[in-house]
Amino acid sequence: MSMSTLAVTIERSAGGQTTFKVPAHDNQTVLDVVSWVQQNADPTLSYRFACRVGMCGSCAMMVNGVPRWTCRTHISKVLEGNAVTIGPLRNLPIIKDLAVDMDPFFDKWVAAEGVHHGALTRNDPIADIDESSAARVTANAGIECINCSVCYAACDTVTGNDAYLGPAALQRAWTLLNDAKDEGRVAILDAVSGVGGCHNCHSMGSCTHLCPNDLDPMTAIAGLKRETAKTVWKRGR
Amino acid sequence: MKAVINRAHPLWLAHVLHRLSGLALALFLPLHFWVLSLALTDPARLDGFLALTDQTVVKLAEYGLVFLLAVHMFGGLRVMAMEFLPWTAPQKTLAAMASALSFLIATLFFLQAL
Amino acid sequence: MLTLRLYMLQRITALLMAPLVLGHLAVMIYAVQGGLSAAEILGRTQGSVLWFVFYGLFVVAVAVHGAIGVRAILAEWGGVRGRVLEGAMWLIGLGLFALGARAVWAVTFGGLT
Amino acid sequence: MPQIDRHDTDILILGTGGAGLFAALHAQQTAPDGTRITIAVKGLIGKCGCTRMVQGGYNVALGGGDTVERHFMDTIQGGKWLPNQDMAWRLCEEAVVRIRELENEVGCFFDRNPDGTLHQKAFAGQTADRTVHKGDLTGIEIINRLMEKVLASGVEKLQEHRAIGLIPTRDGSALAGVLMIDMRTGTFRLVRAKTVLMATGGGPTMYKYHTPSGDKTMDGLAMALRAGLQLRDMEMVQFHPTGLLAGDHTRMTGTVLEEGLRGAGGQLINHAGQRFMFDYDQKGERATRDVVSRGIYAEMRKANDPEQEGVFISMSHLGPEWVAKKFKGMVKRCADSGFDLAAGQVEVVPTAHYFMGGVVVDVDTRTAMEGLYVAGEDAGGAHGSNRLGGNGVANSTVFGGIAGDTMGRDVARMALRDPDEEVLAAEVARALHPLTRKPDLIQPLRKELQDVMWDEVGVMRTKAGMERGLTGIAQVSDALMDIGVDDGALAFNLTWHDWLNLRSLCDVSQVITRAGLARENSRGAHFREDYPTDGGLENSDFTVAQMQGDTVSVTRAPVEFTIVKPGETVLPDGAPETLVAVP
Ligand SMILES: Cc1cc2nc3c(=O)[nH]c(=O)nc-3n(C[C@H](O)[C@H](O)[C@H](O)COP(=O)(O)OP(=O)(O)OC[C@H]3O[C@@H](n4cnc5c(N)ncnc54)[C@H](O)[C@@H]3O)c2cc1C
Ligand code: HEM
Ligand code: SF4
Ligand code: F3S
Ligand code: FES
Repeated sequence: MSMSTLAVTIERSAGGQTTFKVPAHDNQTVLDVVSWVQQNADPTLSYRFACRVGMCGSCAMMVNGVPRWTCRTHISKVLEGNAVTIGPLRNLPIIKDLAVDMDPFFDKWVAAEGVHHGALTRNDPIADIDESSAARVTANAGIECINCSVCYAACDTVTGNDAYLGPAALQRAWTLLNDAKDEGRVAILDAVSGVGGCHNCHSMGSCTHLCPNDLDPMTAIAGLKRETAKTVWKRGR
Repeated sequence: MKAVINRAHPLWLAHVLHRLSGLALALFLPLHFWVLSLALTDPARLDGFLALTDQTVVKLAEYGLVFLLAVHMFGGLRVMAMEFLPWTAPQKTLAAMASALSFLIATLFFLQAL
Repeated sequence: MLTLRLYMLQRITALLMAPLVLGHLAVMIYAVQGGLSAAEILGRTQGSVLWFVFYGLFVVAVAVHGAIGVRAILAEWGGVRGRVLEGAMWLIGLGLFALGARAVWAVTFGGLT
Repeated sequence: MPQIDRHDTDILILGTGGAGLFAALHAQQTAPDGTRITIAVKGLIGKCGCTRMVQGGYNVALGGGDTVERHFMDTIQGGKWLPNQDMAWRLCEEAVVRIRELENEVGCFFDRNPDGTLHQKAFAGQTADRTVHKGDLTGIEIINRLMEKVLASGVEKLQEHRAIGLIPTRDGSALAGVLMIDMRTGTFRLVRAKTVLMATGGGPTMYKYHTPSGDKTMDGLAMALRAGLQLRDMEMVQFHPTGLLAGDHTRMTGTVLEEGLRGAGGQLINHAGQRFMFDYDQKGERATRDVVSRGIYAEMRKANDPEQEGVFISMSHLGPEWVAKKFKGMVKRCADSGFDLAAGQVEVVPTAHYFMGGVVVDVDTRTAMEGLYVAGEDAGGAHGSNRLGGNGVANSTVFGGIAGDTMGRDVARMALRDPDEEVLAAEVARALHPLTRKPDLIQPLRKELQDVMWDEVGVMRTKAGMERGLTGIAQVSDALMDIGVDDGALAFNLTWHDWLNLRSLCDVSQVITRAGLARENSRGAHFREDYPTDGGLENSDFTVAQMQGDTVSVTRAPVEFTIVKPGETVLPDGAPETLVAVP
């Protein structure tokens, strides 16, 4: 990087935005830039992070209008000239500056029945599982979600429809539906068929396009659409 | 606006195109129906309208509408293929390309007919 | 704001329309050769039960499909919710159906007298 | 005094790592109906702390030749005979139940063998293939599943609530409640509870290079220290040999490059471009964490090049494509920060990883203070001088669950207690202190502390060094008391929390150093260049630090060999030394 300073514009909840001059370095991430501002230029700047290596999913922000995990986004990837604009994650209420309230995201996760429905207990042996079976492969495809909300912020359906459960929660439901250990099939199918359910997804694919872990919620949601559609024929609408 | 452009990608554009074409169709169809129903009330005026179709502007407009219908239909079939056919991503891309191609051929025919 | 039922209706009508639209386009390509006239259209369609069923189905499907489609757009882009949204959907659906039905009636059974 | 919001509950849990979340689930199972359970955490539920960052996996003996006895012996030997044996036994025994619970009740996915059984591998220092895992992202799987269970269970959530003080009753005999800052609003909240679990997860982030998540700053141990509790094994800081070195302006620095890289044949290269680990140990790069850390540290000291501090890990001889496939996550992570792990070399340093020391507890997680329970990385004893890879998350989930059970049972015979208002006022004043000083930058001081700890109380220690360390810590500590934070906007004020973080780190750093000075031998993670031998295993004792008045005193207590004595084993006669095929 030849530029010695970066022009970093940060959207503030107090209104407006501020541009800071931040020294440029090699190996600098977007989170590092934000941290530099808070540590050196404006001590009141609020943001959130924890693991700093892409595991906790708490550092997502809008970078030039695109939702990204900031701790794993190298600044050179997003610079336009030597400038970058950073704002709070879309589609979630702002607490302050760059920190948003993620509760709606997790409330929907739970509302999508995104929780294991087991029949076995700690007194039962661990069941054998064929990892190459089709169901397990499908379930496994979405398991590494770090619930970072990047897909949730990317999806315009979420923007337009506050009831929509969103890609991550639905992907979790799909994983559970394919998990041989899970006994919640009926509950899950009901949960994803309501007003905020999977049928609101327009296959825009922004979720899949931007998921930092290369997961594919769009395809998972399509799976839910198929499974729910089958129930229509079975129950006779 | 810049943010929206930064977020844009092919699938998303396909969605927007599909939505706009659907909306345009929904707005146009009532008009189309009204024109046709002139046959009931006033065949002469219907003929008047149809005569207009010889003019290039109207021809282009007609073409636009057929274009909308075709775009929307193939877009819709694409959406449904993605939803209902458990295809892999490359297969879907192939299918989308195939339908785009057939769409192109169809419109060429149509233009010729015009 | 789509539930499973609306979703299925929209998809089924879409599948139904696909061949109808292709058929319609094919006829148009064939028909427009040499220009269109009211007499020509009516000559083809008048009194034909086949055309009546063909366009009748199309109108029903379009009414249902379009209404649900516009509903989604109104909800997502227009922020419309609740009873207004339901009302708008029915209005659009019934409106499309009424206009369409009149047109189909016109070209198949109208102008006979 | 500012307004303090007061809130009551029955069971309060601090922290949402493996320990905190398991405690919440178990407390719900054992507590009487109607018991109020509240979970308070510095970040978001399940999205902070280190359990989520667990890569390698979870140690549990599940047969196939492996036994609880063998797991226990490995833990004792790995801990160089310092572990509390009853705790270590409980850990190994209960892990068997906990893994079934994780798989069957919580719904975790763990990797399988082709025949469908759980896949287990061996970390360095283990004599059986024992570590259950989900790829190399085991922690995400465990915490996500626990998190959703807890979120769905309807416990009361106090997110972004930072605990800052344990408030005892007037007579000091029991815990009345916990003082917190509601970080989102910047207001104080006192939560009284009949029982409180402290599971804030230690975290040696006072070192220049460290792996834990940013929210972990030893708050729990600093609070426990002030509350007069005994802390054991405080000199025991585990270093992971290969932390990423990317400069001090990036938070990526210090984060772990996984152990599997060395296991697979990764080579460590010094400044002269030569492999060096065979100079230190016959197992070369495959030696245990402490040995490799010291080897790297020695090379770094030899080269003493400020431009190029670390050594390099090189994988390319294994074939870049193979490396990129086998270590996909690591290669991508390095690439995201601008390094080519598959084909190039990546600069690495030892990095502070885990804290073995902690509050003295009994096997049921009870502490000397009625109403206070401690589990997970905050509790001392289970690991002694060294934690085996894979025993960390086993420890937090096992004892978290035990804590939940114990609190659920104890809560019926306990009542809410009235806090000592003087201690409360003092704790509030303590937190408000920086608001009365002139604002200045805090980061340079944190860096100073981190340099001091790394240089003087780090991988290799001496008396003289640690004494310099004490002076350095005191300087930072004093300087901190003169640095202020603007009191204009306390809502989500990270700078205020940076100050409080550094306060906790200074307090605990001092204890680490004093405990290090007290141990005049070398065991596990604690290496004294001036006392390089282990001092005789049969004479093992552990350090106990406690606040006395204004100063920290460190005493020593003999390890009780309640289950096995040095030189003996609980394995049956003729049991093979190891079940792991040597590579
Ligand atoms: C990168 C990395 C890799 C690891 N890999 C492994 C492995 O492969 N196998 C293994 O066994 N172990 C591993 N460990 C160790 C393991 O993560 C820990 O031993 C274990 O998870 C600790 O669990 P815990 O519940 O005690 O604490 P944590 O999971 O760290 O949770 C602590 C919680 O307390 C909260 N907290 C902190 N301070 C406060 C406060 N003041 N007020 C309120 N809440 C607070 C935190 O925000 C967090 O929620 C690894 C650690 C790291 C850092
Ligand atoms: C020719 C056959 C047609 C097919 C295969 C088709 C298919 C589809 C599909 C699959 C959708 C759902 C897309 C989504 O959820 O994102 C849709 C939406 C829609 N359709 Fe059609 N359609 C057809 C004809 C029509 C016609 C004639 C109209 C005119 C009224 C129309 C209007 C709409 C509208 C307004 C939408 C909503 C767009 C959106 O939500 O983004 N469609 N169509
Ligand atoms: S699916 Fe991907 S983008 Fe969405 S929350 Fe999970 S990890 Fe983040
Ligand atoms: S971006 Fe949204 S619309 Fe569907 S495919 Fe993804 S959830
Ligand atoms: S800080 Fe954890 S994912 Fe970025």
